[in-house]
Amino acid sequence: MRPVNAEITEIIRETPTIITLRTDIELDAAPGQFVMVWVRGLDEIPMALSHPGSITVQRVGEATEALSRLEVGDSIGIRGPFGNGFEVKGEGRGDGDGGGGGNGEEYGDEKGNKIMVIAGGVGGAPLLPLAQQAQSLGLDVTILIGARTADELLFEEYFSKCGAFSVATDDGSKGHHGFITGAMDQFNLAGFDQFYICGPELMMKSVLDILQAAGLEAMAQLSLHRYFKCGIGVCGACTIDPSGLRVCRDGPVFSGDLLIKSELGKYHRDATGKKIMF
Amino acid sequence: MRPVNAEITEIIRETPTIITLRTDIELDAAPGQFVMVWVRGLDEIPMALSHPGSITVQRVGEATEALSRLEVGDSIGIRGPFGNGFEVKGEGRGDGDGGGGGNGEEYGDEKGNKIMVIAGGVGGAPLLPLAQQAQSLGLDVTILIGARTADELLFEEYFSKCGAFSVATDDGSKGHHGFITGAMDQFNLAGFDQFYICGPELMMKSVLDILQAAGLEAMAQLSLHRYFKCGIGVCGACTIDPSGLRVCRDGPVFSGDLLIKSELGKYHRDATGKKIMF
Amino acid sequence: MSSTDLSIELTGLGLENPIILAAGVLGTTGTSLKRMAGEGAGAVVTKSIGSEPKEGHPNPTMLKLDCGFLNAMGLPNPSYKDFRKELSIASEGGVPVIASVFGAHPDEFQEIILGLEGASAYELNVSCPHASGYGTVVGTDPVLVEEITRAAKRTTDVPVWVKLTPNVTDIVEIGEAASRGGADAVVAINTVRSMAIDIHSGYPILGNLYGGLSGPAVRPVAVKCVYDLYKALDIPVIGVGGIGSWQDAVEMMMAGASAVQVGSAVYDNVNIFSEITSGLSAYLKANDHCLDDITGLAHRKVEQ
Amino acid sequence: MSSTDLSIELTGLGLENPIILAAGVLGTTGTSLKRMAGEGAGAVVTKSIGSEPKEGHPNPTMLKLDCGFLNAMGLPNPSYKDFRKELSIASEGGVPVIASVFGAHPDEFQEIILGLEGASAYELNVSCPHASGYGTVVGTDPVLVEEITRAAKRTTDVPVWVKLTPNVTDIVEIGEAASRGGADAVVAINTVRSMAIDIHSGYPILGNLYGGLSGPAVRPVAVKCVYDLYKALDIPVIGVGGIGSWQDAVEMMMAGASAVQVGSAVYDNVNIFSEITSGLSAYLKANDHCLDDITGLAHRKVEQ
Ligand SMILES: Cc1cc2nc3c(=O)[nH]c(=O)nc-3n(C[C@H](O)[C@H](O)[C@H](O)COP(=O)(O)OP(=O)(O)OC[C@H]3O[C@@H](n4cnc5c(N)ncnc54)[C@H](O)[C@@H]3O)c2cc1C
Ligand SMILES: Cc1cc2nc3c(=O)[nH]c(=O)nc-3n(C[C@H](O)[C@H](O)[C@H](O)COP(=O)(O)OP(=O)(O)OC[C@H]3O[C@@H](n4cnc5c(N)ncnc54)[C@H](O)[C@@H]3O)c2cc1C
Ligand SMILES: Cc1cc2nc3c(=O)[nH]c(=O)nc-3n(C[C@H](O)[C@H](O)[C@H](O)COP(=O)(O)O)c2cc1C
Ligand SMILES: Cc1cc2nc3c(=O)[nH]c(=O)nc-3n(C[C@H](O)[C@H](O)[C@H](O)COP(=O)(O)O)c2cc1C
Ligand code: FES
Ligand code: FES
Repeated sequence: MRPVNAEITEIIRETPTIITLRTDIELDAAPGQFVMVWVRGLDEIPMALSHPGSITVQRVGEATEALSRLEVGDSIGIRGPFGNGFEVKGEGRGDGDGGGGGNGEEYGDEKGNKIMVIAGGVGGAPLLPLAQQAQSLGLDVTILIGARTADELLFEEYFSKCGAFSVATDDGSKGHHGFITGAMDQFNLAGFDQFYICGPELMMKSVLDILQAAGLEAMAQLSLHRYFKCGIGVCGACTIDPSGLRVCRDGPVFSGDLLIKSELGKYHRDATGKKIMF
Repeated sequence: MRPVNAEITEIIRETPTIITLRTDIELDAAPGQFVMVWVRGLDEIPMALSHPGSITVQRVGEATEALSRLEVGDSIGIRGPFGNGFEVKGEGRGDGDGGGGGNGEEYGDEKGNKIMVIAGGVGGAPLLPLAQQAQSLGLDVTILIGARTADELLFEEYFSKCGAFSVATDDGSKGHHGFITGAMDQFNLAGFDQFYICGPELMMKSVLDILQAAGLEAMAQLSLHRYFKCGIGVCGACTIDPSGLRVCRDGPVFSGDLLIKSELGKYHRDATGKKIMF
Repeated sequence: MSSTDLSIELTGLGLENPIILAAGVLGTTGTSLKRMAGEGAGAVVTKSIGSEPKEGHPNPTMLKLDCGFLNAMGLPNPSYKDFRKELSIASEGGVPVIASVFGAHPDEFQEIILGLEGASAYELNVSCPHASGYGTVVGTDPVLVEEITRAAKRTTDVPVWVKLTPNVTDIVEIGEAASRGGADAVVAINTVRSMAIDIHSGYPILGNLYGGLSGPAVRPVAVKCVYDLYKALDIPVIGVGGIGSWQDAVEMMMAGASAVQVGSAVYDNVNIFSEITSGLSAYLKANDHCLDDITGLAHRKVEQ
Repeated sequence: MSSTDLSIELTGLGLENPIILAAGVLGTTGTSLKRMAGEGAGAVVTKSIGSEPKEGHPNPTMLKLDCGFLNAMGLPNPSYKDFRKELSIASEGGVPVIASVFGAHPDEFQEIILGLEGASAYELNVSCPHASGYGTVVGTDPVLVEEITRAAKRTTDVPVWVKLTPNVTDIVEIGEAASRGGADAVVAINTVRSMAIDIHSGYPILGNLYGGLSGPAVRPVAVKCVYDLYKALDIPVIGVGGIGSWQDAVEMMMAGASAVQVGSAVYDNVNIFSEITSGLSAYLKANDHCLDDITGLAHRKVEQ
């Protein structure tokens, strides 16, 4: 598909470094699926959909900087939605729709009702629609969001309406003082049926280590970030070791038991394909 | 579409110059639609379907000669069905399906029930399935077939089962002695609701002239023969004057009132596009 | 100029709209060309006409593939002597009639142009096999293209367009040759060298064994050629290849086309001309653009 | 040879089947190549590797069009120094691993081949911009292609394949140059020069402005190139371009391909290799053919 033209209809300043761009298009996407956002004449980068017509962008470099400078009425090109998205499992839905990186196990009435959503920084972007969907399906949702500092907590207000809600900040300016992993201590992890995680890779690795220690890695779904070129599963830029799976197509959401045996937290690759150690 | 492979399953010797090739394919075609028959390595020529899986071929030149030499188990390539086909109008069917070169007038219960089928030589090929369909729809079918001589009468047996049936031969060896137009005299043409005609062009022209004299040209559907190249309405080899309509796509079946004002019976064009007078 | 006005001046010809019937498609007879004018074409190009009658290649001559069409008609035509009458009938359509002519050398082009007087313009189809060259066509040789163009220009006062083949290492080199020869416009592209084989028998399907690809499959190829030609030349570029919708026409114009030609898409619908012009007109109106705004726009965006 | 046996000997390499992963597609890492071997590829070709790390062109680098794919990756690669490890991981896949290498001159090819020791064969991607030529690529110059091939052959004892671009006036001329240089096989075709423009903004979509067309749209082009190369050359031709089904593979083989490569079709299904091999195997069995019967069959039919 060629990029669809999306006109910016509203710009929401979420944190000092993060904005949400609302557009005039609506995509039928599962939470966790992404789009390729074309800043014309500059670059095209992957972005989760934080809402059927919105992306939530953290300023980190040239393209995100350019996105942050857009005004209402400007437009961008959008290809997608792509990738698999999170699989939401709960009594409310037995249809398995929404793809999913997890295994295909059936969840009975007793299981799948209690989920934990763990979002670090802009990782909240794909997790907000997930949390909202889970809540509307009647699941028991617990949310942990973390950031460097209180100002940078993303979607605090929205998330807090989706279920039990805790925050962690590195500098202690709000909630748990320290990494989000510390905030997990207060919960009986074994009481949860599924964990949904997105954030900086080392944070995801720490969270997954904790879950593995509790034997729960297979119940985790994590949205991975790798350098995307084609975004449609052909070029191979985004494959991960040792499975050779494509983050853009077989992912970006993978189950924890797959990732625990992967390059996660060890290295990723740059645009040349060279390994960059974390 | 690429040619479909059709294997000859049966060869029926219809007349000294005409054979029917039955094949292992079945096409969902309206009576009067045609296929492009590919004699591999030689030529591809248009042929009506005399049955969903059969063509009926008169030996007139290289390609038809080659077709006549085929044996059971040999195969040909078939593209199609193409063209519009005859429109069968009768009380049994109000759906208008089957395309049709005629006008779109509605026929009431009283009208459209009495049809005349006029076949000259191998022109019987597209008209047999038409007569059979008309009969099965409960129409009152009258059939006139003509040929040079009795041996060359095509589908005599099949046609005779479809309704009232007369023959004409140029040499008088059977039926009316003389052209088929002579055999039309015995009928009250005004009592018919539709005329279906296929045969040599000058015969079709004579028939149409008679119908025009009776003011019935708009009730005639004639299947025209022109030199086809592409067969799919793009190249323009088969267009007729003055309408510019394509015989392969807008036809091969046209209504008599369109053809009476056309090049019919005056000229056709050869493979170069040059006019050849009749 | 109101934004829904699609009329253009192209190499001195006035066209009511920039959507032109391409050569070799429904252009065998005068009445067929007239019919296409009636379907809304802004101008029509005839079948390519030569100096002697030609039957063309044996059938199959054309095939619909998944993504386009493959054809090897073999330039069938009754020669200019017999086509003259068709040309004057075509003119009754009320739109410019461009005579497509082909030959193997400059003299032959001149002979045909003289024999086909009365055309609004001539389109030189340089896709004829090179008389001296083995297996190549005239249009791959810049020297010959320049000579042929110059000869044509000397022969007639009406505009001369040169239709380019994409089957060359560098289409710009050929376009520049045409331009040096005095061409009023270049037309790009002719079909892309291709082949299809019947897997049931192993036979190449076309009577000529191979042929040229047209339709949607070649549009991205044509867009690139038009883009490069627009960049290099000072004369108008007429875009052709796979156009079947107003969006396709807009893309080709943004690449640099002053007008476009439509060939294979008549397969879907002979009314394609009106369909494209009304879509184009609505697009221009909605965006408050005129045609000049979009022709070559991609170049202006890139330079920004 | 039983009719369902798909194993072939190709330039001295034993392949369990003739369906090969094409260069630049899911070939960036050793494990990705291993995965494709596991999906049934008879051999795998790596991403093209150069002498220095290259990020490639800015995004968008690839686009799905109606009839194919447009890409301009810009040969991103970590250089042979970093790719060596990937190559040895790829070898664990149990099928031949062909290293695709690119450079601007013979020395560069030699350096990379030496640096990537251990490949089962080398595929020379001569699509790199010509160092001295302006705007052209190495693969359009027969002299340079011959030199590069000869240099590569001098450097290694394993087979050398030369991958050809279709963006030339005469691909056979380039194929002959490769053959003279000692190539063990030619691979045809690389992508077809193309472009797409965003009609909403006028911007060319690809970061590199233009790129190469692959997928179904180019299959008829590839079939013609393979047909011509098979006719002219004595070395095997490996067919690539738009193959996405066993029927497509059969057509390409009938044109003259001893083996085929599959690139873009992994988009639909990474299991495409097993899918094609099982279809091919069933076809051969049903027709009581072996692979040799169909390779080049179109030529034998035409000569009849
Ligand atoms: C599936 C997925 C979903 C994402 N969702 C979001 C989101 O919702 N919100 C958000 O702010 N960010 C998201 N990102 C990250 C976002 O794509 C990068 O922050 C962005 O590409 C940075 O581009 P830049 O030009 O501003 O930075 P640069 O200066 O170019 O690069 C900074 C870093 O961003 C990453 N990056 C750059 N280009 C790409 C690329 N083409 N593909 C992947 N990573 C790249 C690299 O790690 C690089 O080191 C997502 C990434 C992926 C893979
Ligand atoms: C719509 C249509 C349906 C037809 N149905 C039948 C049928 O059911 N049975 C049948 O026997 N014949 C049918 N014909 C006629 C048949 O196509 C010709 O008899 C056949 O093409 C002759 O080919 P040849 O090589 O044997 O003869 P040639 O020696 O090549 O030519 C003899 C004459 O056949 C005609 N012809 C040749 N090639 C073509 C062509 N490509 N397209 C059209 N006409 C051609 C020309 O008038 C030519 O003068 C039909 C024709 C058309 C247009
Ligand atoms: C059946 C057919 C016949 C053609 N004949 C000619 C011709 O005689 N002269 C010519 O210059 N181009 C000829 N062409 C090429 C078209 O004019 C056009 O350049 C090409 O088909 C690409 O445009 P399209 O994709 O819109 O068809 C022919 C194309 C087709 C499909
Ligand atoms: C995303 C992508 C990247 C490619 N990269 C390379 C490359 O690095 N080297 C090369 O020789 N060919 C490369 N190609 C060309 C393919 O190997 C192949 O020749 C072409 O795509 C036609 O085959 P297909 O239609 O099966 O894709 C690439 C193609 C694609 C689609
Ligand atoms: S980015 Fe190309 S395969 Fe994932
Ligand atoms: S035969 Fe080509 S248009 Fe009818």
